[in-house]
Parts: sequence; C-alpha cells; structure tokens
Amino acid sequence: MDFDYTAEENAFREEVRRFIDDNLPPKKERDKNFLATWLEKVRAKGWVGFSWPKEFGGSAGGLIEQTILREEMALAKAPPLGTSMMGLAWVGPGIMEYGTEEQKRKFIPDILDSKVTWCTGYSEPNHGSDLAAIQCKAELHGDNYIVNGQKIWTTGAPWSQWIILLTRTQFDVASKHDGITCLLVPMDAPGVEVRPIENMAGDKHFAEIFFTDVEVPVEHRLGAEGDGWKVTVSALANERSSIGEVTQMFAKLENLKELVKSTKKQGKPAHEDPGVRRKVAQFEMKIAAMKYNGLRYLTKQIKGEPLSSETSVNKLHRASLEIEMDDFAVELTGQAGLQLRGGEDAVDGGTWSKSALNWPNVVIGGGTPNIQRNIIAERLLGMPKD
Amino acid sequence: MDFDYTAEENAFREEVRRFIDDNLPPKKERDKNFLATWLEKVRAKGWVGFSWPKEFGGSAGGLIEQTILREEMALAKAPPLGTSMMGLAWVGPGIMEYGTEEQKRKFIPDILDSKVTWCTGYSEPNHGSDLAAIQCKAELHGDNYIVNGQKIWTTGAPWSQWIILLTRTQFDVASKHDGITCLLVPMDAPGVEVRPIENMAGDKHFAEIFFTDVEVPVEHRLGAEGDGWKVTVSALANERSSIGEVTQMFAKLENLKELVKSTKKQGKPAHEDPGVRRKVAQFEMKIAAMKYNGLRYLTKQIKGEPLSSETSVNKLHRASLEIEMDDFAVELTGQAGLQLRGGEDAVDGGTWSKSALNWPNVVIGGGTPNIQRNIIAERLLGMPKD
Amino acid sequence: MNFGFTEEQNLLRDQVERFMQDSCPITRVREISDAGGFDADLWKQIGELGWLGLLIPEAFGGLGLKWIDQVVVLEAAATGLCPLPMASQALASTAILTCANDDQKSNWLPQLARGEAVYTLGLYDDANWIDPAAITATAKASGDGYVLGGKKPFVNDAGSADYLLLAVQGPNGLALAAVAKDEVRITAQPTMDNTKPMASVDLEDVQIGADRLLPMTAGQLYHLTDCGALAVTAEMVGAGSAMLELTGEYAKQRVQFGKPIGQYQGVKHRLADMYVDLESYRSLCYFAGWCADDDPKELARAVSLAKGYASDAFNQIGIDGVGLHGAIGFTAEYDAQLFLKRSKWARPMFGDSDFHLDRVASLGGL
Amino acid sequence: MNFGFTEEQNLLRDQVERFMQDSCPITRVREISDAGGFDADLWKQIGELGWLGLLIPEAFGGLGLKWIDQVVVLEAAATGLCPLPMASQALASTAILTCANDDQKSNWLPQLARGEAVYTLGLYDDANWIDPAAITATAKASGDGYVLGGKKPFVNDAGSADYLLLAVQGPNGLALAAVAKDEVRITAQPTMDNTKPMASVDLEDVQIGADRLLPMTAGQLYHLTDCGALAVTAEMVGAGSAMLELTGEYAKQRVQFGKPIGQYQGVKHRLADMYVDLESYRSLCYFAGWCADDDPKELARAVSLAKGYASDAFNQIGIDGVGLHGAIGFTAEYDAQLFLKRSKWARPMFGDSDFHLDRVASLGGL
Repeated sequence: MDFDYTAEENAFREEVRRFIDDNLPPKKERDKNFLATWLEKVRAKGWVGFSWPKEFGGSAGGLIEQTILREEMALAKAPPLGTSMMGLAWVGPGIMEYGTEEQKRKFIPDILDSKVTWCTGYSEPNHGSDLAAIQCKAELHGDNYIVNGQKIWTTGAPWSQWIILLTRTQFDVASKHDGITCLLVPMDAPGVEVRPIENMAGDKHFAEIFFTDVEVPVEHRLGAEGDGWKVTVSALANERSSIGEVTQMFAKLENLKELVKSTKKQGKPAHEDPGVRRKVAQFEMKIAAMKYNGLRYLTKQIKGEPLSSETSVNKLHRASLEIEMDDFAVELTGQAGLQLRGGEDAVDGGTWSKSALNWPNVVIGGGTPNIQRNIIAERLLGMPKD
Repeated sequence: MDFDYTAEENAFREEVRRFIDDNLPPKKERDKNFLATWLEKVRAKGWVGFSWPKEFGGSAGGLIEQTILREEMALAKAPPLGTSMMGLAWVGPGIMEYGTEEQKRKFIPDILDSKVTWCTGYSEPNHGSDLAAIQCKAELHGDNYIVNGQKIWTTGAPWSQWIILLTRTQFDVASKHDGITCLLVPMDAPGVEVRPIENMAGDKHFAEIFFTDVEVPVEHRLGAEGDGWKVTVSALANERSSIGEVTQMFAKLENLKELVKSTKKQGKPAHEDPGVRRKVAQFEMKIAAMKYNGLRYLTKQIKGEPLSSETSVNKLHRASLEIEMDDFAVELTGQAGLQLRGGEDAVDGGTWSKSALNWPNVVIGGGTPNIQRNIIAERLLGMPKD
Repeated sequence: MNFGFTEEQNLLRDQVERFMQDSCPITRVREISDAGGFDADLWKQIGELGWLGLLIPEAFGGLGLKWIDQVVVLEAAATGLCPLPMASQALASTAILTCANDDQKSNWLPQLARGEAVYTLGLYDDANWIDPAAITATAKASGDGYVLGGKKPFVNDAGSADYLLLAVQGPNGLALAAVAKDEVRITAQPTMDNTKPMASVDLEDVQIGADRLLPMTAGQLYHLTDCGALAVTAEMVGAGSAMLELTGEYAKQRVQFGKPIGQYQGVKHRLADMYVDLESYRSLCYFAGWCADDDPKELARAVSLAKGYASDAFNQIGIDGVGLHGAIGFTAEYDAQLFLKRSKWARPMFGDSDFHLDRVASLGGL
Repeated sequence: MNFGFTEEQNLLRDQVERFMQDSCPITRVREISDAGGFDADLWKQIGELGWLGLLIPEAFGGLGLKWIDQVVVLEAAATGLCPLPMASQALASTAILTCANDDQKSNWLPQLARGEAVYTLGLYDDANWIDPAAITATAKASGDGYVLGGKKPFVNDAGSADYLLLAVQGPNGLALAAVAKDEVRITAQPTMDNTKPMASVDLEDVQIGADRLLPMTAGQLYHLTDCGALAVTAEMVGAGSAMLELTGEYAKQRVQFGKPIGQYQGVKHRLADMYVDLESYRSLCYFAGWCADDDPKELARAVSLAKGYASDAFNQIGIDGVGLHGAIGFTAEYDAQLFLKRSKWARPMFGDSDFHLDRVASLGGL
C-alpha cells in the first residue's frame, strides 16, 4: 500500500499542470475561439482518447496517468478532453473492438478530433431499465437495413451527428439478448426525426427519436448481425474511472462549505449549527469513501484482477449525493434558495436551485439506484435474480 | 372534529383514576399478594375483557371508554388487566365467535379470571412470515385428532397452560389456506414438549414446541375442520387499539428526555446539542403521529367505517422507534450506556441497554417491517402481490 | 372525542376537489402559472362559492368557519396544485382579524371575503429566520401618517395582490403596513415552483395614512407564522397524496422485465413508506388545524410537529415520486415534477424542519 | 500509487482467518467470553506467531511492521469476533513506543511482543468525552514515586491484563501510570458485548515507583485515541463483513412464500446497502491505517472519516443483519446477534459518530 507516485508519474502530473497553466486562461479572458484551440491542443498532446492504442490515434496511456490527467483537469475545471463524450466513452471503444477496418478509418479520427458528436440509442419507450427488450426493428433488404421504431431519453441527440443504434433483427428468439443488431446511423438520414424533450429544470439535453424506413447500409453495422447485445455490454463494461467525478464532487463540497460559511440560519452563522456541520461532514465522508473505493478498484485493475460490478457502489453514493447536496443547499438558504438565476436574492446565481432540479440526469440516467442495488446483490453477493 | 369528551366519558375517566388511586400502591409498597388482589378487583370492575359482550362476562364497553381505560392504566404504569394476554386478545374472541357452547363455558371464564394462560401456536420452523404454510399434522382417529409436528417462536409457551394450535388436516389442497384446522390443546397433554428459546437479551419468552402423537378430542376443535385459517384471520384482525401503546411510548419519551437532561456529551450538557434536541423531537413527532393516526382510525371504527390495514402504519413507526430510541440512549451515554444491570456505571439500571437487545420481540414478532410494507402497498395502495 | 370531519366538511372537500378537476385541471394550472399565477375568472368563482371568506365572521360577510375548514379547502385545492393565492388570502384575513381595529375590519373584510380584492401577507425579510428581528422593513412617523422604508424580499403572491399586509418595524414596535399594489414597487422573482409565485416589494419612501398601520405584538406575529405553517402543511397533505396516487397508478401500469414495477418490493416498499409518512403528517396537520381555533395554546407545538414532519417527508415524496417514474418523471411535460417543485417551495416556508424540531424540543422541556 | 495489500499482508490475513476458523471458532469464542474473555493457550499461540509484536521494532523483539499490518490482523481476527485482547495489546505497545523512555521500552516491549504478559490501555474516565479534561484519575508525587487516586471506570480488557497503562493527571500534566494487576482493584463490568470485556479499575491510594509514570502530551493522547479508533474500525470491517456474509448465506437458503428471501428486493436491496457501506468504511479504514505511519498529519481526519462512517453503518448492519434473519436472528443460540452486540460496543468506543463528524467539519474548515 503506497499512496506515493513514481518520479515518472509526478513528472506527468507536472506536465499536465504546466499545460493547463499555459493553455487555460481564466474564464473571462476566453474568446470564442478558445474551445477550438483547446481541443486542438489537447488532441496534439495525445490526451484525447489517452488510453486508446496508438494505432488508433490514442496514447496507450496507463491507468494511473489517466487518473492523474482526469484529476488535474477536474481540479482546474478545464473543458472536456474532446467533445464527443459518447464517442470517446462507448462508440470508439466499441468500433475498435468490433468494427471493420473501414469503420475504424471512417469514424475513429473524427471522434478524436471532436468533429463528430455521437449519441447512443439504447432506451425505448416501454423499457427504460430493461435495456435488452429492444423493439426498434431493422430488416435487411439487399444491402440496406430498413429501420423502423423509436428511441427515447437519448442524451445529446439534439446536437449529435451520428447515433449508435440498437435494433432488433430477429423477433422469435430464445433470449431477449439474442437477435439484437448494432447499427451506426447519421442523424440526418432521411426518416430520422428528433424531438427534444424538456426536463424539469428547463433543459433539453435529451430527445425522442423516430425512425421511419431509415436505410442503413450493411457496412454501417457494428459487429455481426445478432451480436448487438455483446457489443453493447462490452461498451457498457468499458467503465470510466470515477476519479474525475470525485474531484468534481470535492470541488462542489468546497462550494457548499463556502455557502455554509456565508449563510445565516435562524439569525446565527450556519457553520455554528452542529446539525449543519455534521451533514457537511457526512457528505465529505461519502465523497472520501468514493475516492478511496475508486483507488482500491483502480489498484485491482492495475494488478489485472477482474472488476465485477464494484462501480455500482460509487454510483449509489453519487446518486444520493447528487440529490442531497443540492437539496441541503436549497433548504439551508431558505426562501432565497428557491430563487432561480435572475432572482434578486438568488443564491450563487441560482446554481443550487437549478442543480436541485437536474439530479435525475445522473440518478436515473446511469441506471436507477434500484437497478444498481440489484446488480450489487445479484452479481457481488450472489442473490437470486428477481 | 372534537377532542373533548362527553360528561359520561369524563366521569368514566375519573372512575378509572380513582380506582387506580385506591388500588395501586407505589411499587415498593406492593406485597406478594398484590397482583392477585389487583386482578380480582379489575375483574370485579368488569375491566377484564371490557369490550366483550356481557353474556360472556364482559362489560360491552365502547371504544372510547376502552381507550380511556387503556390510556389511564398505561399512564399509571398499572399491571395488566388480566394475565392471559393471548387469551384476551385472540383466543377469547375466537371462541366467542366460533366456539361451541361448551367451549365457551369451559374456557372463557378462566381467561377473564386470569386462571389460565394461553399461547398461540402459529409459526413453524420453515415459515415465519408465511403463516398459512402450516405443516403440523392432525389426523382424525375416532373421536380424537392425533397431532404430530412442531411449532416455534411461541411467545409465552414456557408458562402457558393451553395453546390454540393451527394444524393441517388436509394436505392436497388448492390453496394453502384450505385444510387448516384449529385445535385447543392443554400444554400438559402427553406428547407435548416445550423447549424454551433464549433470546439475545438473555430472556426466555418464547419456545419451540414438539407434538408427538398428541391426542386432542374432537370437542376441542375450534370451528369446523378446514376452517382454521378463517378462525385465525378473524383473530388476527381483532386488532387492539394502539392507544395504550402510544401512552407507554410517550412515557418512554419522557424517560429519554430526563436522560438527555442528566447526560453530558463531550463535556457539555447533552440537551444543548441541537443534534440531540432534534433527534428527540423527531421521536416525539413520530409518537404524536401514532397517537393522532390511532385516533383517526378509532374515529373511523366508531363511525362503523371498515378499517383496512391502516394499523400497519403505526406498526412501522413502532418498529423504527423501538430500535432507534434505545439505540439513541445507549449511544448518547457512551461506554456507560453499554453496561447492563449491575454495572457500576450502568445507565438507569441498564434499562436502555437491555431494551436495545429486545426490539426484535416487537419488530419481528408482529410481522416484519417488510411484511407490513407489503400489506400497505398491496391492500391500501393496490399494488400487485409479490 | 371525534377525530373525523363533519358531513359539511366532507362536502366542502368534495366540492373543492371537483372544482379543481373541472375548472382548474393541471393543464390550466400550467397556463395560469406560466402567466404569473392568477386567473380573475376562477378567482371570482371561488369568491362566489364562499371559499375566500371561510375564516371571516358572518358579520363581515364571511362564513364564520374555522381554520380546520380552511385546512380542508387548502388540502383539496392542493391535490390539483391550485396556483391561486387562496392561502395568502386566508392568512391576510387572519392577520386582519388578529391585528386590525373594527373600522379596518369593516373596510377590508367584506371585499376580501367576496374575493373582490386579492390580499397577501408578507412577514419576514430574512431568507431563513423566524423572529421579530428578521423584520427589517420600517415605518416611521411622517406627517399624519408613516413613511415606509426597506424592502420585503420574499412576499408570496405579491404579483397578483391588490393589497399587501407587510410586517415592519414601526415607531411603537412591530406592525403590519397595509399598502395597495400601486403604491409599492413589486418585482416578480423566478423560483423553483411557479405555481407559488413570489415577489420582492420595495417600500422605500412609500407614504401611508395613519389608518394603514396595524400594531402587531410578537405573539400575534408568531400566531400568523403558525397559521402560515399550517396552511402550507395542509397543502403538503393534498399535494403529497396526489403525488402518491400518480406514482402508484404509474407503478401499477408500467411494466419492466415482464412485471408491473409496483410488484417489485424496491418500488412497493417505497410507496408504502410514502403512505406512512403522508398518513402521519396528515394526522398531525388535522390536529394542528383543530388547535388553531379550539386549543390555541397547543397550536405552536402542534404546528411544529406537523410542519416539521411534513417538510422533510413531502420533500422525500417529491424525490421518490419522480424517481420511481424513471426518466419520464422529470420531463417538463409530465406532471410528477410539478409536485416535486411544490415540495421544494413548501420546505422552508414558515420555518424549515430544523426550526420546527428545535421548537418541539424547547416546548417539550429540553 | 498502490492502494492494495502486499503479498505478505494477504498471507497474514489468510493466516489469521484460518487461525480463527481452526483454533478459535465461534463456539470457542462463546466459551472464552463466558469465562471472562481470555484464553492463555490461544494467547500463547498468537504470541508465538508474532501477531502481538507487529508494531514493535525488531530491536525490542517485534516484527517492526506498521499499523496497516495491525489493521489486517485485527480485521481478520474480528471476522470471527476474536475475544482476545489483541487490540488492547497493540494500543499498549503504541503507547509505550510513544511515551516511554528506552529503559521502559527494553523492560516491557519484549515480553509484550511475545505475549508473555497481557497489556492494556485505559484513557478517558468520562463515558462519552474525548478530551484531556475527561481524565480525572490522578498521580501525585509521594516519596520516591507517586500515589494514584480516583477510578478508571472504563478499561477494556482490564480483567485479563497483567499490566495496565492508565491515563492520569500527574504532577506535571498528563501521564500514563503503569500498574500491575495485583496493585489495583479491578472489577469486571457486565456489558452488552461480552466478547469485549470491560472493567473498572480503582486506583485510590495505589503507590507506584518513579519509573512507572510516563509523561504524555495532549498530542500523544490524541494520537493514541486515533490509533484506538483505527483499531476498532478495523474490527468493524471484519465483523461487518462476516455479518454480511452470514446474512447473505441465510437469504439465499431461507425460503418464504415459495422463494428464497434473497430474491425479494426488500431483502436484496438492504443487503446491497450493507455492502455499499461496508466497502466504503473499509476503504476509509485502510487509508487511515496507511496514514498512521506514512502520513501522520492526515491521521486525525482519516480516522474520523472512517470511524464516523463505520460507527453508524456497522450499527445498522448489526440491526439489519439480525432483522433480515427474522426470529432466528435474535436467538442466543444463533450467531447473528453476537455481531449486533459487537456493533453496540464499537459505536461509542474512542469517539462516537458525532464526535468524529464534528472533527471532520472542524478539520475541513467549518
């Protein structure tokens, strides 16, 4: 057990910090070209797709370096390393594993260059949690699949250029996991209609997508026909280290502490109230637990031990923290806390009140807490399936 | 809505108080004949089986008077109104509804006179929550049932003279609720063996009971053969008002407040710690909720509206309070709180530490919290059964 | 001893619930809220039905009923998330009955009772402090009357009010200043729940006549605060029960992995817990409602038990109601999220749970 | 960066777990506890295996390892609820290494390392107060040495100890008085968890020599307290994971209403929550264990995060572990209840969750 880093790792951290110092001006000094320049520079550094093999344009970076990179970027509140989040997290790895040579050439560079944004068409109207119960139909006619059906809750759909789509090519199957086929589809293909969905915070991050006789050439199938579930599971299993996330949560905790220090509760400084102090300490406890859980799991990965579903542990912490921290801030600040951005007494510009309406993005988006509990109980504790 | 009592009801309350003043000496002044005298006197008053019809020796007391009686007795921490708890709560009402004339004559007076203590043989080793899955076998041979099987978790078995026993007289049934027969059996019948079970607090309140070729005459069958489940359900539905219980919990809350006032936490008076104050206030909130829930349900009963499973609400509160209040007291008093009776620094004579090991009596005994939640969700909210 | 509602009260409840379903369904609620929170036609109907004068003695044109009846109406209206300023109107009438002289009562109450004017009440100027010292707006003697000063940052329903009763520090202690909407500068504030509009009211240099300042004792201030907390709690009973019903219906119909989700204990047990909490703060709320008129010395404790329970419990009902729906629950189009937003609004209003728990502890001898 | 155990540490863990299974199974644990909490034969074995001298430098006959190794041993021993005073022995060795001079170390450590004598440490005399002022026992100069006064009401494992290091207010400030069991009056106290025996120690008028008083700074006192909290937390990791395993196994086998109860989400989700908590305080505990030697300035916060989490979480694991078993879980004969009792003992020991949360808040700048 050793929390020190090697000389090389420390040097890498220094390199990241120097890069940030040199290339990340304070928010108000950033002009409209800033993001494009930033993306170009991190790409040139090899930090987009950092862990990807070099043959695909990645840097084959190790797990610890990746952790360091994410940690420092999160600390600096830097823009993302590449804008195709889904492309980097799921589509790219999926194509590298299952794609044809042509697909690799066609899609991978654009993901790394932030030229193409991807979304992931998994959920359908009648089965949010039950991912495998796909009904969106694809029929092979000649060299094209004809796709008919509907997707929903597709994050990023309103601004994505491509979608990785789970379709059903066979309906009379023994297991619902069979007969699923994965297709790569441009969002501007004829017959694709995107209807953005507004969430309760007023944002339109996700959408319904309707597919009517959409033609998808066979060469845009990812993996073999009927192998779509395998391709997806492999993508879903490609879990990101949660270190960047934890760093963000520590930053949020610091914001919360500042809020506590500047707020009065019933006429007295809020930070003098033991209930307030203990609540904040409990948040710190859970975030610290996420951090050290993450490091333990990272160590397992480095040692080559298989990770099972341990990441569900931190997902459950994250879910409860997402809800509770904002709620706590809103309640603490009373009637002012209710005000949204633009309110005369809005707290921290309405950040907390807005965020208190946005938790379902995280809490439901990544699989509901009940699904996570099932995963832990069944896969890690061996309980019988529902 | 009116929380005042009628003149008659107030007069009755006065009568109860006077009776208590006259007949309930302080604890240290009670001699060994006290309990017998007390039982005789409350019996003479008609307060044992107070709500039972007069023809059976009860007083046909109304729900409000019954509430007043229980409230005052609980406030005075009086001994019970009769010692055959199960007899009064379940066996008596069951016999009055389903019993033969002979059974009524034979059993009812002894229950009211506290001469015979009953226990209830429901649970069996392989089905605690699933009450209807009875395996204990009774076969009719001539005028006798021959009983073979086992019961467990039978509260009061070590000191009871009779048991009301659920047996299975038919095994090939469409529903597990069919083919159950209810028998009344003396505990000293040949073939009945009682093995007391010690619980984690060191008490032996309940027992395993083994039945080996026990002969039970047909005239000791309660209700028709195969009707045992109906008889039981009717007994289980004969829920007692929870008012006496709530009064006891308010008394416990007062004890807890006294403890808080006399305890130091990290060198300062515990009652100055807002966390402590709020926790105690939350207990008060839940107990008050139990009180007013109970009064609402009582009012429904008085109006003749059918009660469904609303009592499960208070059972869930009771379960969490039973665990949390003792736990809170034990934690608050630190290392002293851990000491049992006889310890040099034991808190309140070890009452809290003992009680903190006894909650399962209440929490599991009356149907686990998960069972109560199922009842509420299925019967009151219409959710589909598991 | 009778902890149930009268025939009349049950009829009133049914009437209000029917009104919400027929005349102010949730689609209409959204329209009204988006337009600032008021609808003159509906308000007129409510006024004619007598619901705005429940608490006002018959001599002043009201029905002469009690707060427990007001609880019935507010609860029933909140099952449909009624955005109209009924609670504010009720609180203003209690304020006038509590602090005004006979002339003022005769002048104001009849039109208030008929709904010909919308009234609201603004008490504290600190976001999270229930105390006379949290009133910082002022009234100073000036000529024949008073000149007001400061700002009331958090006044419920100020945007739709014709008259506002605003707590100030007057020359002789606490007082309520009665101002008309045109006399002050009212600025709507965007908040999480737009079915409960809130505005700031700028009082700086506003001149009012002598008969427009109502003296108020600290005890009266606390009584009004308790009535406010009671009103909010009654609304939490109604809104909570609607949220539970909405979620329960969804759980029965929504099928996942081949079963209705309401069949999974992970869902059904959470629904049961919601029911337990709802039943419990409902009982506490009704008792507090009864105390308001029939046992006023118990009111503070009863209100704190009810609001203290409801604030956190309804907040959790909001979160779980949305959460159990899955993604659809938090779309703007679906109604579940409106109830969650109401829970955010209700939580701190007239004292958050810590405030009320602290008071329960103090009143209980700790 | 490597947050895993070494090969040696994993071997040590296996060895201790095997020892518990083979030589000190739960039936033996019950016998030992019922007889007062000590077994000389097992103690001798443990001493020979070197587990009692882990923290002691090789120069004094120990293994010269670190607290993180001690954590491994305590955790593994606690999976079987080891009743032997291993934690007390470890704390006593840390106390000697921290406060004693070289002569004292040479005199005491070798026999301590070999387990030839049982040592324990007694710090605070108030039931629930972590502070130098909570030490009320005294040592006053008397002749060549000191005369002790007062009582140590809560000394872990005092009944089996040969030597006791007891915190006192000495003539020059805090100190540890080293006394032999025959010099003081030790009275066993009945507690909820008899696998963790506790006794009071009466010091009144006990005379000790000058070389038996070890000066101790407040900083050293807090360091010993932190090590105590770390030791308890390590035991909570072991005991919690055994409780989870016991309950999980039962849930897989116990059939109710035709299904194993572990198939009901009401049970399986609670088990998942137990796992989440256990994993989390396990990670925090290991980090604190590492800090003890490798980052001492982080120790206070790391220990408070770990013990603050574990105290309440393990308590809940105890309750749910028993509760999910149903009636059998709380019979004296079944083992689940022994883990619940351990959770009661561990909760306040070396600071309850409020103490640690308060400290986390302070150290975090609030």
